[in-house]
Amino acid sequence: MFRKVLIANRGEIALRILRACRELGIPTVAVYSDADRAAPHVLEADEAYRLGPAPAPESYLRGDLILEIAARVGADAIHPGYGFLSENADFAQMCESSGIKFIGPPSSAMRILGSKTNARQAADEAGMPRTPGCVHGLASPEEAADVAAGVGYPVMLKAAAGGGGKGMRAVSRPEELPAAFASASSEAERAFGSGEVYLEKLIERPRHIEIQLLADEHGHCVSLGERECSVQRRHQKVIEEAPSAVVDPDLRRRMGGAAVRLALSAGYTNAGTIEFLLDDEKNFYFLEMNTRLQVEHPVTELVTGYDLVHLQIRIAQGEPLPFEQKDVQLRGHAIECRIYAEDPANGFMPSPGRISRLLQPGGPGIREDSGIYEGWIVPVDYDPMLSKLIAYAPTREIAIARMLRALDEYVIGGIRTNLALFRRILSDPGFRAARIDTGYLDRFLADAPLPLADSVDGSSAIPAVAAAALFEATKTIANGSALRDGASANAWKTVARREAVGSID
Amino acid sequence: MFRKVLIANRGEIALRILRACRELGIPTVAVYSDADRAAPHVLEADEAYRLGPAPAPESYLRGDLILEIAARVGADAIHPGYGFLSENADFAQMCESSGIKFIGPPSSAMRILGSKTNARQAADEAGMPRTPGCVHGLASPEEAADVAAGVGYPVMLKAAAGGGGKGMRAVSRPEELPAAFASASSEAERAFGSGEVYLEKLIERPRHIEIQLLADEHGHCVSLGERECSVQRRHQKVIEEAPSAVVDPDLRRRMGGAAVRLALSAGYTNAGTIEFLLDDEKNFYFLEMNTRLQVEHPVTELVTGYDLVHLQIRIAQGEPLPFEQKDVQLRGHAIECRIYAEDPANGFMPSPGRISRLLQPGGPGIREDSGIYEGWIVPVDYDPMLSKLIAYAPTREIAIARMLRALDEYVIGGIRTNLALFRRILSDPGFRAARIDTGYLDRFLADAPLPLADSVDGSSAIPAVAAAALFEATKTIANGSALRDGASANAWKTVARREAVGSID
Amino acid sequence: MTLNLEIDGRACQVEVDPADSPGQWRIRVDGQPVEADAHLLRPGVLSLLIDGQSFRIVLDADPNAPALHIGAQRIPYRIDDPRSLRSRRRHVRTDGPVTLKASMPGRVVRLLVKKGDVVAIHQSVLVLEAMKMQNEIKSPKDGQVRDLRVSAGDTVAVGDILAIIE
Amino acid sequence: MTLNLEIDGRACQVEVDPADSPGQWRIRVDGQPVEADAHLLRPGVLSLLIDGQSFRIVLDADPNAPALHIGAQRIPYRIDDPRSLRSRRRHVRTDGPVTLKASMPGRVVRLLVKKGDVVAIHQSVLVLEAMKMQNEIKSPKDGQVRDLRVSAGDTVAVGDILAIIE
Repeated sequence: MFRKVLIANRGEIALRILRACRELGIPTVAVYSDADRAAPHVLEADEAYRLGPAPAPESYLRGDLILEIAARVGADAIHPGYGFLSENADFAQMCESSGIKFIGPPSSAMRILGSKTNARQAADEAGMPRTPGCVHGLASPEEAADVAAGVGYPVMLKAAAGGGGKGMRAVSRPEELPAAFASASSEAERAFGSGEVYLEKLIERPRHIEIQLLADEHGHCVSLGERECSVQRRHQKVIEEAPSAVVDPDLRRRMGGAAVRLALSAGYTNAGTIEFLLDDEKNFYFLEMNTRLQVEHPVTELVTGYDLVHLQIRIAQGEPLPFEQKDVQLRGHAIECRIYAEDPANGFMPSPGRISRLLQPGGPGIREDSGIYEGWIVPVDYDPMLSKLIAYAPTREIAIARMLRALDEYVIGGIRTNLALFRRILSDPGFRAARIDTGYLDRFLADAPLPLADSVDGSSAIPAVAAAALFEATKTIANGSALRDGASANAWKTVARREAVGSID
Repeated sequence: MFRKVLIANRGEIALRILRACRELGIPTVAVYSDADRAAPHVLEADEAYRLGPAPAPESYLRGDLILEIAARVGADAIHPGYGFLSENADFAQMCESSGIKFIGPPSSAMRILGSKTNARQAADEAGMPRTPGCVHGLASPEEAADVAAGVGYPVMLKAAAGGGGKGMRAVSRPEELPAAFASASSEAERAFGSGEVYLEKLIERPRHIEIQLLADEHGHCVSLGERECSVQRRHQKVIEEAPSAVVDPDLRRRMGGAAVRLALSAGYTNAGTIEFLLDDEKNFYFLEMNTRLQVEHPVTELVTGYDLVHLQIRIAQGEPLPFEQKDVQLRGHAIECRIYAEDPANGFMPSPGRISRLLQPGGPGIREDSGIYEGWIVPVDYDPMLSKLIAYAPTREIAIARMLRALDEYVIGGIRTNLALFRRILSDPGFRAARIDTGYLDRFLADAPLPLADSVDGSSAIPAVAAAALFEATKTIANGSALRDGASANAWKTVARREAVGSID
Repeated sequence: MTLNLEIDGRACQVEVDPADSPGQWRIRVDGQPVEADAHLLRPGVLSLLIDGQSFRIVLDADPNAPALHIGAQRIPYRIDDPRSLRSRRRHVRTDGPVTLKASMPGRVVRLLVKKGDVVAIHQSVLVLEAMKMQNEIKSPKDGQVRDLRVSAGDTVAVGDILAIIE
Repeated sequence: MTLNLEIDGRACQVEVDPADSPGQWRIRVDGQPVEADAHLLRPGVLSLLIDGQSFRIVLDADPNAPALHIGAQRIPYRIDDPRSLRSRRRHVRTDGPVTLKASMPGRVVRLLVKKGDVVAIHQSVLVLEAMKMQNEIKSPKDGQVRDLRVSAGDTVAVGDILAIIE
């Protein structure tokens, strides 16, 4: 068993990994930037050490510092979480050469499958269907134009080192290509330190279906079924669910089998996800592989009953998978909402700041993987995801109803969030009928743009007015102005006395 | 579907039922006593109406008032939860005769199975093994002595209308019987309004194993497997789990089958639980039936994947069970801890009062059914249960580790709780090896009485001292005394300024 | 006391006075009486019972833009209490020139309009990268770009003026 | 500033002074230096880093008996700051006569001792029914029952004297 695990990440995923280590009896080491001294992962870890200033390149991307700390404090393994260094093959190799276990695949497999272009070559070798387009980085807008002409418009430009929709541009006409190429490349350069982009044919209205894999270091690889992540805004996943409403056992078996073959062909180990596009004839096309734990892994955990982070750690310790493909059974339905600090009513502008009030949902079938607490100041320096709210129920219909129930209980004060957006999506007949594809949400928002503020529905107009007045009234008791109102002065004095004990009744 | 459901209960179970109704799209009505105006179930309900003063006989036991409210507000169903009116056949009958659906069994079945003595007669007729003893209430201490002599000491006196260990006395010698009879009878009278007690042979070191049943109104009844509730203090369940570590599929099938036969013989419908004692040769003896939802139902929900309250409501609406016995599969292991407002270090004295600070656990595999919030004042008038913390994991070992992890995250300030007790039990080799019986906890507490306060373990001595000093120091900044310290006055002034913005760094 | 309230765009006058029994309030909204049973759970968290209807209402206390959370709704409001300082602060005016300011630190990725352009309400004016996201800053009104104070690549701090629309 | 602290039965002297950089404190416990990086998350919730060890410590602010929550532990402490009022309040004395008071409202079910009886520490003196539970009230010390102020059936309020043990 590992002596001590260093978690090279922050936010909800650092906390989630900490909890897994604690459950396995492994001491934990957190690292933090100056923006995160008071972050939840620092509070919950056994040890915590400063990395550097807030910007990621000076802190969470400083692999050298992280390895130095690991060596100094006697950590014999590093869990990278997702984002930051998690898909950085060079960092994985640095870990290997310094004898610290990188909880993830070997750097060799990351180099093959982590780069989108290399992965497309591997897919061809493994005989896996993929989208038409190039399997190498594009040297110039001109080369891009040639490939595009070959496969036919519309096409999609993507960063070879990419992920999370960064460095990605859809192009519907040749004349748009040069500008799109430039901006995709520069965004990729900024986000991943590599401007390499490639091009593929754009599948019309595809669903995003991905297969979760687990591979041990003894040649066993199993598929844990699929997740559907078609609800995206500008290529960013917003809602994920398992299983997909349109994947039947046969399709699940075929996609899972193809995914396992590709992983084994590259000597892949630990947890990984292979992303596919599914067209309306249910043909699937290899999209890319994420050589790490995914944000949305909890929905798979809920329907399979397995703990993916526990298994990541046990696999990294050299243990064989404790089950086989035939043991994997899906039960019930799980849905995840990514709660962001952003203002949907104002162009989804990020909304950092102090969380002045936090009322969290609970009860049956609700799991929250959260990275916040009341009083926490959401920093401007990182991804604005606050929390993952996950609902599990026997059926998709009840899972949706349960999520709506939890959203009603959830209050985040002081900053703006996308909580209200989920309420709208989960109430949309299209979503409820699972008529979704990767363009669904952008169309939904275009058809019904969010109001700048929720409009008061009839039933809550009077209570809202009354509450506002009461908050104001009881507040003004403090400066006593209300007590000069003459007429009701005595009644107010009574209230003032009650106020002193912190209640207005 | 029901137009509107009135929940005739309070605390966590009222909230849990409210959530189920909301998930099924049914409007809810809460009722409350003067002690509960600000209780969570009042806040979360669609409507809420006052019953009366704090004492239960003047509020939550006022079936007449509750029916009056239901009729007035147009509720066509009442969910009684557990405790209070839930096992009151007269109330169930009042509901039936006033055309309001009682979400539970018919009053006729309650009369047969709700009374412990009648149930023992029914068990005999259904050919179910039970503990030796009488099947009728005892008229006098003398009659008790005769029956005890017949079955042989030690014996157990029990309230016919009882539950939750009230009106229950173990008697090991004849001379103790009269006093025990008197106190059991008087306690039963106070608790249930009936002093009727009966007597049965005391099984040595039995395990408490209970079978969860669901029966629809079309003659179908299924067993959802067992729960083990052997960890009890003075006959009060403290920790429950599913499945039991000692019940194998064959025993599960035999106990389940016997339970189903008894329920069907009495025309039972809706959710119910049949409690058994299991001796060390794995013989099981019928103990009693709880004709209602149990406190510990969540552990069954987690291992079966079904939502018992949803199913209670659907059954009460006349729907057939949506699955059959063969569909019931157990997966993983679930453990529940009952968090009480009591002080284990001080004779488990109840500890009502204001919850000044509440930090709740979360993350993978943790469910909390809670009836509290930060600022809530726990009233003295009712059962001191605050919350149910439930851990679910693939194995019992990981479920225990997960529960310990969650307990570390859990802080309840302002009142005393039994949180620390669970940490001790879950760390006990005896419990971890599932070497438990209904006497386990009382022996455990006798062998290792809890210290009046947690003693500081080495690693946290210095932090504790430093923290106490810092809390004190930063507090005294307010009255400025620290600023007169001369030497470090400037540094303190800086701190004071930082304090103004609510942080000491 | 009497308060002038602007909520969800609608203005109304509210008289609020404590009744005799604890937690009971006599409230008149535009003259219409409302019997409210109010209980403050924690500062800023209120339980309201009105004719048996139950509401848990949470105050989102931003002095410039206070709002209420009711269920899943977030409802901004404005108080025009003659005694309250707040009322002196003006609402965001959309007549006349409007100054577009950076609501967060970030980097200007590119400009989508140039000085003198005519812009429609909610039309994107420029792209600001912050928190790893590219965010389009939109015009709050129909009008003309009178001034652009930033160019692509600039780093801006909270409150920096980006553009002026008239 | 210097504080005299009694924690978990042990008394110690603590010097605590802010260091120059934010959140850094110079602390000496019985003369031994401790470098602590402290951050207050909310009032009463403190994050402490000492030599890289991380502790989340929550203050249970009861003026009579303050305590700290560290992990699953609850640790009472007492401050003897000459400037602090609290130090004037005396600790519960176990020498001499001790008054047994009702810590909650309830009903006396039965008495387990009578006046004059000799009782051992933690021996049950009477049974009080409260919150639907029968609770045994125990003697805080070895001694003799000098007085019993209640009898079976009595209803008692918080603070009512139940018995005096000497």
